[in-house]
Amino acid sequence: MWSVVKSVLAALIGVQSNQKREEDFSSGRPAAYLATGVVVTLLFVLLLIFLAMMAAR
Amino acid sequence: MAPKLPPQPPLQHSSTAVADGQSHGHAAPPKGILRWLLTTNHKEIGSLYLIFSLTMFFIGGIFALVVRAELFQPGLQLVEPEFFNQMTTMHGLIMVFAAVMPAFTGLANWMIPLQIGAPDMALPRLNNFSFWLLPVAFTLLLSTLFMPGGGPNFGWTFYAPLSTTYAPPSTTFFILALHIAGISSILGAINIIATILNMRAPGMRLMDMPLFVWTWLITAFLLIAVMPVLAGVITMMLMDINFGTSFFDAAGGGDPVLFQHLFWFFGHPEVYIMILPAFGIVSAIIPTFARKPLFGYASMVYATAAIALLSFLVWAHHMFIVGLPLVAELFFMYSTMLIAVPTGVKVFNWVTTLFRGSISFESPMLFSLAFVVLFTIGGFSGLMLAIAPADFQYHDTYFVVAHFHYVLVPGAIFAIMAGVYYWLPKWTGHYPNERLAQWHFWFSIIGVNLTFFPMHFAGLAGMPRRIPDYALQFADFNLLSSIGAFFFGASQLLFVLGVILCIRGGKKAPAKAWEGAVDLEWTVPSPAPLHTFETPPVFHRTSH
Amino acid sequence: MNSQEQTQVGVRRTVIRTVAVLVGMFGFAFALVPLYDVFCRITGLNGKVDATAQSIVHEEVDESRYINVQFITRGSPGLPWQMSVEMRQMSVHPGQMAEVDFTFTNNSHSESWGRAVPSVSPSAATTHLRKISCFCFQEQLLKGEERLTIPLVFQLARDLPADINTITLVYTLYPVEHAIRNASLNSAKSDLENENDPNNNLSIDPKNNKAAGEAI
Amino acid sequence: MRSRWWWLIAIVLAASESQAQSNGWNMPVGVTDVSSDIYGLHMTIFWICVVIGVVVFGAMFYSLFRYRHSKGAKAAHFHEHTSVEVLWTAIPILILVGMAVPATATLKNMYDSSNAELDVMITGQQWRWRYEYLGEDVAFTSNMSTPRAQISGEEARGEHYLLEVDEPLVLPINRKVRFLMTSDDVIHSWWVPDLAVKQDTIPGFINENWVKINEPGIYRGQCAELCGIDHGFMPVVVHAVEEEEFETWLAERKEAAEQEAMGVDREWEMAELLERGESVYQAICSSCHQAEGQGAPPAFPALANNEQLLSDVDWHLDKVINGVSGAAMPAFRSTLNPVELAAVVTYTRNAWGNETGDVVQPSEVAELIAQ
Repeated sequence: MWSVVKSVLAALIGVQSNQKREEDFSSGRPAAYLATGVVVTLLFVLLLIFLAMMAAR
Repeated sequence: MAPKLPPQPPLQHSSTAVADGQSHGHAAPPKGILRWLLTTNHKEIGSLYLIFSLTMFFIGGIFALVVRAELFQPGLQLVEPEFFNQMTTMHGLIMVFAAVMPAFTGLANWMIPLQIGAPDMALPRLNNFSFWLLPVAFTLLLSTLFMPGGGPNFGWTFYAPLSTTYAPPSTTFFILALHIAGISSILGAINIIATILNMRAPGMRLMDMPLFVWTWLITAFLLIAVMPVLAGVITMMLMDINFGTSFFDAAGGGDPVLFQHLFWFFGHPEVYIMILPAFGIVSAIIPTFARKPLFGYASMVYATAAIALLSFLVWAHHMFIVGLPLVAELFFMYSTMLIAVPTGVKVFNWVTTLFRGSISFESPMLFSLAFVVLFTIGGFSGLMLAIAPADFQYHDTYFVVAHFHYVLVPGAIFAIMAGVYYWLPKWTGHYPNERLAQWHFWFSIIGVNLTFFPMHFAGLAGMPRRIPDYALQFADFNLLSSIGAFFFGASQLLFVLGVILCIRGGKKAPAKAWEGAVDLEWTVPSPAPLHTFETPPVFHRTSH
Repeated sequence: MNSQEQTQVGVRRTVIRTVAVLVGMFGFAFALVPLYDVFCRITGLNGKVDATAQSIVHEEVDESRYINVQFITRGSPGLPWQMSVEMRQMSVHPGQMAEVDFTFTNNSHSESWGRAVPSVSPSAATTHLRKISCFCFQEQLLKGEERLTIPLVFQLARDLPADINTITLVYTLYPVEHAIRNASLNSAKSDLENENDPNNNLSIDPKNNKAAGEAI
Repeated sequence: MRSRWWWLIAIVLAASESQAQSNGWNMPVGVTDVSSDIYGLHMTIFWICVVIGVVVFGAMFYSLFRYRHSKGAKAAHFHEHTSVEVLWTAIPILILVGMAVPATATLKNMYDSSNAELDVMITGQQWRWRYEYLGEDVAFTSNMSTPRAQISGEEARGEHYLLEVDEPLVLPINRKVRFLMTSDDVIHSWWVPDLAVKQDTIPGFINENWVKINEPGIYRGQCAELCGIDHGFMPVVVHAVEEEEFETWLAERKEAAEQEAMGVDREWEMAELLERGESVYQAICSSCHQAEGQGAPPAFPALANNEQLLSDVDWHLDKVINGVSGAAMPAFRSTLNPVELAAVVTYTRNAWGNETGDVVQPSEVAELIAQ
């Protein structure tokens, strides 16, 4: 699970090693990556909204 | 999917089966014009797209030159403001929807099947249809210029209510034309996705695909996601104009700002639609001429995906001065600034690919290197524009015009030209005349910078965009820009000349036209026969 | 040929999925219109005001704060009406209920439909403004040379952000096109019923309303 | 070759920084605290970009020069290095955070329009600005005053070509002035670079902005949002004066408004009306209906020899006073006063071969408006 999250985070900033990428793409669980990706994106948006609201106070 | 192979570095392919096309019992194609009307061959459709795009590039270019001629000096000399507005609008619409997007679709049609070892696109008849929608759409759009009241005059962003309540009668045809062009893009995108996901050569996994294919796959998803939104917006406009609804009319309880939200929800991903395939092209060319594998292939793919995802979260940075609440301004400022990160990763990767390479400077490489530098300059001004407080000064000035022309002309268009010079040997069997191509490059680079660099200063000094006449202090910048624009426009004739000469003859090119080229397209003969990869090649990932 | 068939199946599946996404996104574009409205109302974005009457909230009047409330009325082309307000500005305490009269005059000889579209600035104040009775909730009919006075009854919530000390309410008069009115049959019907006595429906006695608020 | 562009701007902008006002190359520092904050942000992010540009392009051109194929360079084969990649992701993020902090502070300040001492309502109209000093009974319209002959080149262009108006917005210095902004027709954008105020005016909605000017002077700007034919001819001029001077000016304006209102009651000569009407027509109407009343059909109908117009003076007055809904013709009832309305209608009915001989008196118009 942690490795999935790490990969998705790596994708978010656009840095990934070939070796890790090979592992991901041979894990055979694309759904897990997609779901994590969606969740991380939502969290990311919420984090930004939170930051903006804090800053606006 | 293909069987799993042991993890190995990518990018060394060889192909055992190269079909030699002609002999395989294909019915003789119809002759003459019918052949082109009815063709379902990806290479022919690709050529049609590219020819269409080049034609439209010149038409849109002439509109730009009308604008620049009027702005050559203060005062109204050549055209009336009404016609000036039609020219700026048409220039934008034609360049975005009829020049840049079809050029990329044309390259995709030609190269994606060749790069993934597929015999053709997944849906060849649909492919033909989506191309022929384009001439229909843009003939209709251009014909509005001759209608009573003139053509669209509200800018390519067509903000309501200028484009609804206050629009010329031809606006209904403008909407129709945009609908048709949108359907064409959508069908093209479906076709590309279906091809990439289902027709790769056995053994080629997603992460083995060349970056041009990857960037196009992501672009196609963007198209699928946002073109329907554009269709929705213009449908609402149509209803506001003709059926008395008031989506964007405050008088009936609507909101003009809603138009801008919807438009830019489409518009910002649209901007990336016009640049992601360019990233792909440049990522193919730079390793070829540096004779060294692309640095950070996986990062490139991930960064492209990240940029695509972020493009849905930043639309309101086009609207910093419409009176958004503070929280919204901050949110969109932060998210926009973050786009600089994956974009920066790409630039660093290209530069590191050059580091310790073995670099030669053929014309495709020159255009790609210019792309990296000038696109980055456009990225810098983009970063400046992302700072919301500063945007209150930059917004709707020539600084913005300079910014997006830097990312679109020496960005998207230089990448397209780099791609054309790179793949011409494959298409025609001849190398383009290198001396001519170099002249074209140097003239273009001088023209582009002369045209667009002074615009930064004009904008900072306070010149708003889309004005037909300007105050005297902006005269020098505009003079330079106009000279540059005519110089750039004229030097593009060298490009046409180079392409025509290359089609008619020139130095013969072998299958692998460039020493450092590695992708599958270089395994088929030059020129590529009409039918290739009828038997799928076996894709090998050999180690270095 | 097996692999070719497989490819065909794959292509068909991809096409079906992408078309589904397409249809979804087209629908989403239209769904954004009401969503945007809801979003505006929740956040007060754009100064868009809820177009329905709210009930009064009985809360203690904060006498330590004075909020300056400005009223601005604007006409628009094509509607020969004039709109004026009894006073240009008033000072109220948060929590206090206030009432101000607006007068509509039809300068022409023929009857026409109009509507006053509200906007509030700063937008952060929007969600803290409760309108108990407002002429802006619906379209109005004025006969030729008719004059009509309608009160606006409102209350500022006590939790109005501390940095807001001036609130501007702007009303812009717009003509109501008959084409639109006919399209929305229902609202047209109810308007017609009120035609004879718009006062009856529009100027709710604040006291009654207050009572209703308390009942809730 | 190309990297030298960077040195060029760096030098040019360094030179420009030493001067307080815009020298026509760079963003003006301006005359408000906000404008100089924005200028500071602009220059900071600019220099950050220059430094990044020098590093990145420096590395790039070094590689291009050092590893030339023609000089026999042999290509290495490395193609990834995770820690380097993480580093060049982390550093930009830190720089961005560093930029976001001051930008956020400035933005918050710009959004705080509370405690204003004067409220001015700015209304965009195709193609002029209307200013109302709220609560002061002073309101006027500000039109571009550059003659059309200068635009067409028949006359020499003046110093403030296209950036001059008949009635500038007069504001006091050292006082916080709140702007309420809206529009009567399409979206406009009110912009004065020296004040760092740019805000869209949106029909049916109200926007806010504010300014506190530090130095007296004349500050010029333009409409920044495409708003139709004369978008380029919609300048903004702000005349910032000392506070006492402002009070005097305001009192004079109030008096003048009363004077003008009195002019409504007297009987006007036709020649007087024609003269006044011509100037109103050229300032307000000619951009659409053209200088000779020939119009630009179908959007802008001709007024010369327009039968409907000439046969029905009431219809004519109604269109000018109340506008045409859903068309470009605005209602001039509040933009022009009764004298101007009567004059322009009289002029239109007696110019360019229109020879009705009709004279419309300001008092009649005033009655129509008031009724």
